[in-house]
Amino acid sequence: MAYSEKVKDHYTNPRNVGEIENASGVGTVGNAKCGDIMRMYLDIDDKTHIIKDCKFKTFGCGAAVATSSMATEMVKGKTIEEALKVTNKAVMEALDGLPPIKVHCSLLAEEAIHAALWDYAEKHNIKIEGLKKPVNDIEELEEDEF
Amino acid sequence: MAYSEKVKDHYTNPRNVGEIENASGVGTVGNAKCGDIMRMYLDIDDKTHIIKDCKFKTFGCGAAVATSSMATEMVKGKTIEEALKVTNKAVMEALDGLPPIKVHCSLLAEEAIHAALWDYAEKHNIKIEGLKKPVNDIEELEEDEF
Amino acid sequence: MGKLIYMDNAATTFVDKRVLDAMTPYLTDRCFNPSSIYDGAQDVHADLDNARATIAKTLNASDREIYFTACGTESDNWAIKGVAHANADKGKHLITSKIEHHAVLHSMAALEKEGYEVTYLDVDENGFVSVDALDKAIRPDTVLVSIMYANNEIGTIEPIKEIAEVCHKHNVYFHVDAVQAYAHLPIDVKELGIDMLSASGHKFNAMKGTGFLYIKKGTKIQNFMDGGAQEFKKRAGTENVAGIIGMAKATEIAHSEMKERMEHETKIRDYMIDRILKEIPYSKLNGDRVKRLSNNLNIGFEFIEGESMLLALNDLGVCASSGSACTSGSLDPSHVLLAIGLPHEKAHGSLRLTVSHETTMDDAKLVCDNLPKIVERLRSMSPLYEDFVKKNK
Amino acid sequence: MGKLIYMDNAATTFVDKRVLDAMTPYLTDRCFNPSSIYDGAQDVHADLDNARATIAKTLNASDREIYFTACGTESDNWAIKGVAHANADKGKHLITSKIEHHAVLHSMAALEKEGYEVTYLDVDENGFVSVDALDKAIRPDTVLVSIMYANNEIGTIEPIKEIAEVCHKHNVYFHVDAVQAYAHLPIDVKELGIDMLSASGHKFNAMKGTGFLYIKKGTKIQNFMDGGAQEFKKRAGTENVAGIIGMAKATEIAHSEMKERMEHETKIRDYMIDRILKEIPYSKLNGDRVKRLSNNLNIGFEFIEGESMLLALNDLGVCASSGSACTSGSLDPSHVLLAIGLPHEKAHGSLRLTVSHETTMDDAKLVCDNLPKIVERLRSMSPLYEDFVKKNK
Ligand SMILES: Cc1ncc(COP(=O)(O)O)c(C=O)c1O
Ligand SMILES: Cc1ncc(COP(=O)(O)O)c(C=O)c1O
Repeated sequence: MAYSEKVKDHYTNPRNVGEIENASGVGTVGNAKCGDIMRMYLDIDDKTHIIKDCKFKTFGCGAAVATSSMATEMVKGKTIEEALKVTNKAVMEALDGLPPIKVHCSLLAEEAIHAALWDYAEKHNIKIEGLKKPVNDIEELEEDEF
Repeated sequence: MAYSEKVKDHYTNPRNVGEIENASGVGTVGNAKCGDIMRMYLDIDDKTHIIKDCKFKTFGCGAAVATSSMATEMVKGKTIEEALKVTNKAVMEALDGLPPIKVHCSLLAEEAIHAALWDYAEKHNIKIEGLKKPVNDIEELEEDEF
Repeated sequence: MGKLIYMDNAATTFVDKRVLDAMTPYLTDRCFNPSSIYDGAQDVHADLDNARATIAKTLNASDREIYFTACGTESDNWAIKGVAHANADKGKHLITSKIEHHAVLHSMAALEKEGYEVTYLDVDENGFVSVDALDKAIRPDTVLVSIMYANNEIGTIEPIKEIAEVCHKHNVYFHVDAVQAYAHLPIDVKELGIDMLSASGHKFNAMKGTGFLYIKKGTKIQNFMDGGAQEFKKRAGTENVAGIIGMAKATEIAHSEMKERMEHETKIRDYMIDRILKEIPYSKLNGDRVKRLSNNLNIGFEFIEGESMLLALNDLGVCASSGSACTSGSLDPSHVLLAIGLPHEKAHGSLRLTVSHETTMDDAKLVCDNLPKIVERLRSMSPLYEDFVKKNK
Repeated sequence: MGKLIYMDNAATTFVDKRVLDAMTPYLTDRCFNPSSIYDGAQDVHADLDNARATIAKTLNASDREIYFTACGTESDNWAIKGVAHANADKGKHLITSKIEHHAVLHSMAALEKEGYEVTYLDVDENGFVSVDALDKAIRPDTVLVSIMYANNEIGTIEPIKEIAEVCHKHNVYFHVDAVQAYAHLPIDVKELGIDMLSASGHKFNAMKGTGFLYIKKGTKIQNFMDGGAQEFKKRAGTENVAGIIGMAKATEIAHSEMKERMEHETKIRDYMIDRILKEIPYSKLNGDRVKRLSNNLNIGFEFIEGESMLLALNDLGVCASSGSACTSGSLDPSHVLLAIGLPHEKAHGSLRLTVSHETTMDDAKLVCDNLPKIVERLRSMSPLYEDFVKKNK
């Protein structure tokens, strides 16, 4: 893979790996078939809606790890509204780009954040403006036809 | 071409090149289409039927020149009957072999001797035992269909 | 970074110094076209013939049965498409296995588009083709069976002789993709009953861009590359002379050192398999434990993904692969690992280490010493492992 | 034997020292498979991309339009069969000329066996294809026209731009076999309107076993070699990395020195043509005097046969050819010389000398000094000359 130095840095030394106990929101996206599964944990201040902490676990390639890592960095300290603006494009740019076949990893990172926010919203019975129900949750692990 | 040293020697220094004025028999075989034309001149003692001299002219590849040269060497000094036994195989063996696609040159050399002998027989109105009318005379120079 | 530890010899091998030395004259003052007529060119032509004879001898074939190609892929394409096209009057059915290299599978797929039918045989959990299943799959209109000698991912060695017997019983041509096996283990095409065999130079320390196809005399096969009169008018194109000379040298060396190489590789392979399976939980060997290439280890580590392992190994200077090198550029998990029954997440989590006669025990130790840490770190990052641990608490 | 005088550069060229130097790392410590993932392999992958870009630039093409192959023959086979197969729904008629290389002619013949129809255009006495005749030959079911840039035997340069215009007027693909022209004269595929272009590395001082096919974006073409994901999934097989890097270096050098090379070769060529035609009676230049490759002389000598000339030149250390090197192994006279209207005996009596930027004026002089004696000696042995002299007495 022709990974940028930033990507290499992030998969070699990923930031914010781990779990958050009693997280405000947790989201898991991706599936084993395409080879990438991401889980995001958010610790959100219920009053200010500021994301105080963000951690992740990822099963996947270098790009999956790096985009997870970068995405957590980018949403940490932001409000929910601001975090929604952390698009896959923004993550990719922050990583100095991704190889074409790895672009989907950045989409997954965006989805994972959204899934965690959706979980938060559901738990707190609130509606987050502009957030759609995440579709990309873990699919059944089933085998392909050859 | 993977020519033997003997072949190389004979095309580099061909023996018996030339014409015989008022030859006892002359034979020309081959055609320009396949790229080889051989002409043999024989000087035959009418009484003993010994081939006193033999010369050739050849338009053709290295193998054509070498087989002509070798064939003249081999029939010189022989009687007609003995000369008829100088087959293409004998010529090839004397040259330590020929590449497969050049075997036809040795056939041509045999044919050329036969054609010259036929010419001699016709001129003298005699029949040479075992000699058939040569068929391989110069064909019309005509172009192939592409 | 320290020393490079190259454990990706199934992807490609390094050119042997002696091979490069053998090639060099043909890249400097012997750059003649072997079809030309002057002395230098004729000498090169003779050298090519000798190279052909050297290769023929390693297989117990005759010289005229060896045709130089540009790579294993070309050999596979030629054998499969060439026989299918030349024998279409006899039938349009072909048989192969689900674990063949893409050079075979995609050639078959191309024929399917032309109206041919292809049966893809299942393999068992170790990657073996069933000789019985093959026997049953052969139909009156079957013209070709193509089964690999040894698998490039999991190293499993197929029962070639038994397969050949079944093919010949039914009077069907048998092609063997021996790209991973040739020059790594002894092969006698006569004894085994092989009609066609593909090999690739860069898998046995010759340069990339060289290969050959053995075609048994009498085999009805169409030309694949039409043009000049090279290769007995069966494969046109100016010969890669330097590459071919090098390939002959490489196979000569490989065959003369074969026994020692196999012993050495087997020792290293077994040491690594034993240590890894013992020291890393939830790991499993893919492919057969015994009937496998002496240089191949393929191990599945649950809960983690292959590429991230490779990147971690890369940081240690270790060159490895997570599947077939040729399929990188694809996000799908290896078709071979799926065919032996692994679910997707396990197929994604496998590591292929292919050693060579040059791999040292120190190299093997370094990898074995570091792998547990790498796997542990990646598992600590894995949501699948998290789920597993929670479920088993 | 003294110094070798190599005048067979149309058959193959010598590898440039700088090319070999560029290749060497990829035959020693950079023998990685560019599809692998670790740093060394990725670096090699990037080097391949750069090589592709270098080549694309020389043609004014874009990188994704250059596909590496094993030789000119493969490029020709791929272009012709690939387009014919991919566009069979549109039509099954192809057009080429009678003077193409066998790589083109035999690919066409293979398609004829499959049921395609091929029109073989005549050429005039200098070897030119008639643009008008082409215009008339194109039918509604014509899918491809394949005309060479410059002929390998007689050096004639075809009116490529005019041919391209006719093809595009009729919406037919245009393939150009530029094996003899590429890197010897400037080619701009956009300006000329070329859809596909074949080239072969060993014709411009790279190694044998390398080539490429330019395929204009949007061209409907089938894969020729199926397998791995190399070459944007259009041409499978592990890349001949060293060869490709060398080919890029070779074309870079050739293009940077092109003007001087062409001038130098033209000077030598013209000197030789002038002297030979003046000093040897019954000799005639084959091919056009002006629109010809700067390195090509092809001269017919009446009454004598080509091979015997070559053998005599060989004794002087001069490497030459009497037709297409690739057709040696055949006894038929050159189809090119027959197509320009020579009768068989004259077609057999032609000599091709192809010089290079490394040919010196001294080399040229030596050949010109010796050729009259050789021709005279062979004529003195020729029954055709004897007949001619007697007839004219
Ligand atoms: C015009 C032309 N086309 C195609 C080829 C075939 O090239 P290669 O021998 O590299 O396959 C040649 C070379 O002989 C040629 O001169
Ligand atoms: C089993 C097998 N077949 C075919 C090939 C294709 O060989 P090449 O890359 O030389 O075309 C390979 C190599 O990747 C292989 O491992």
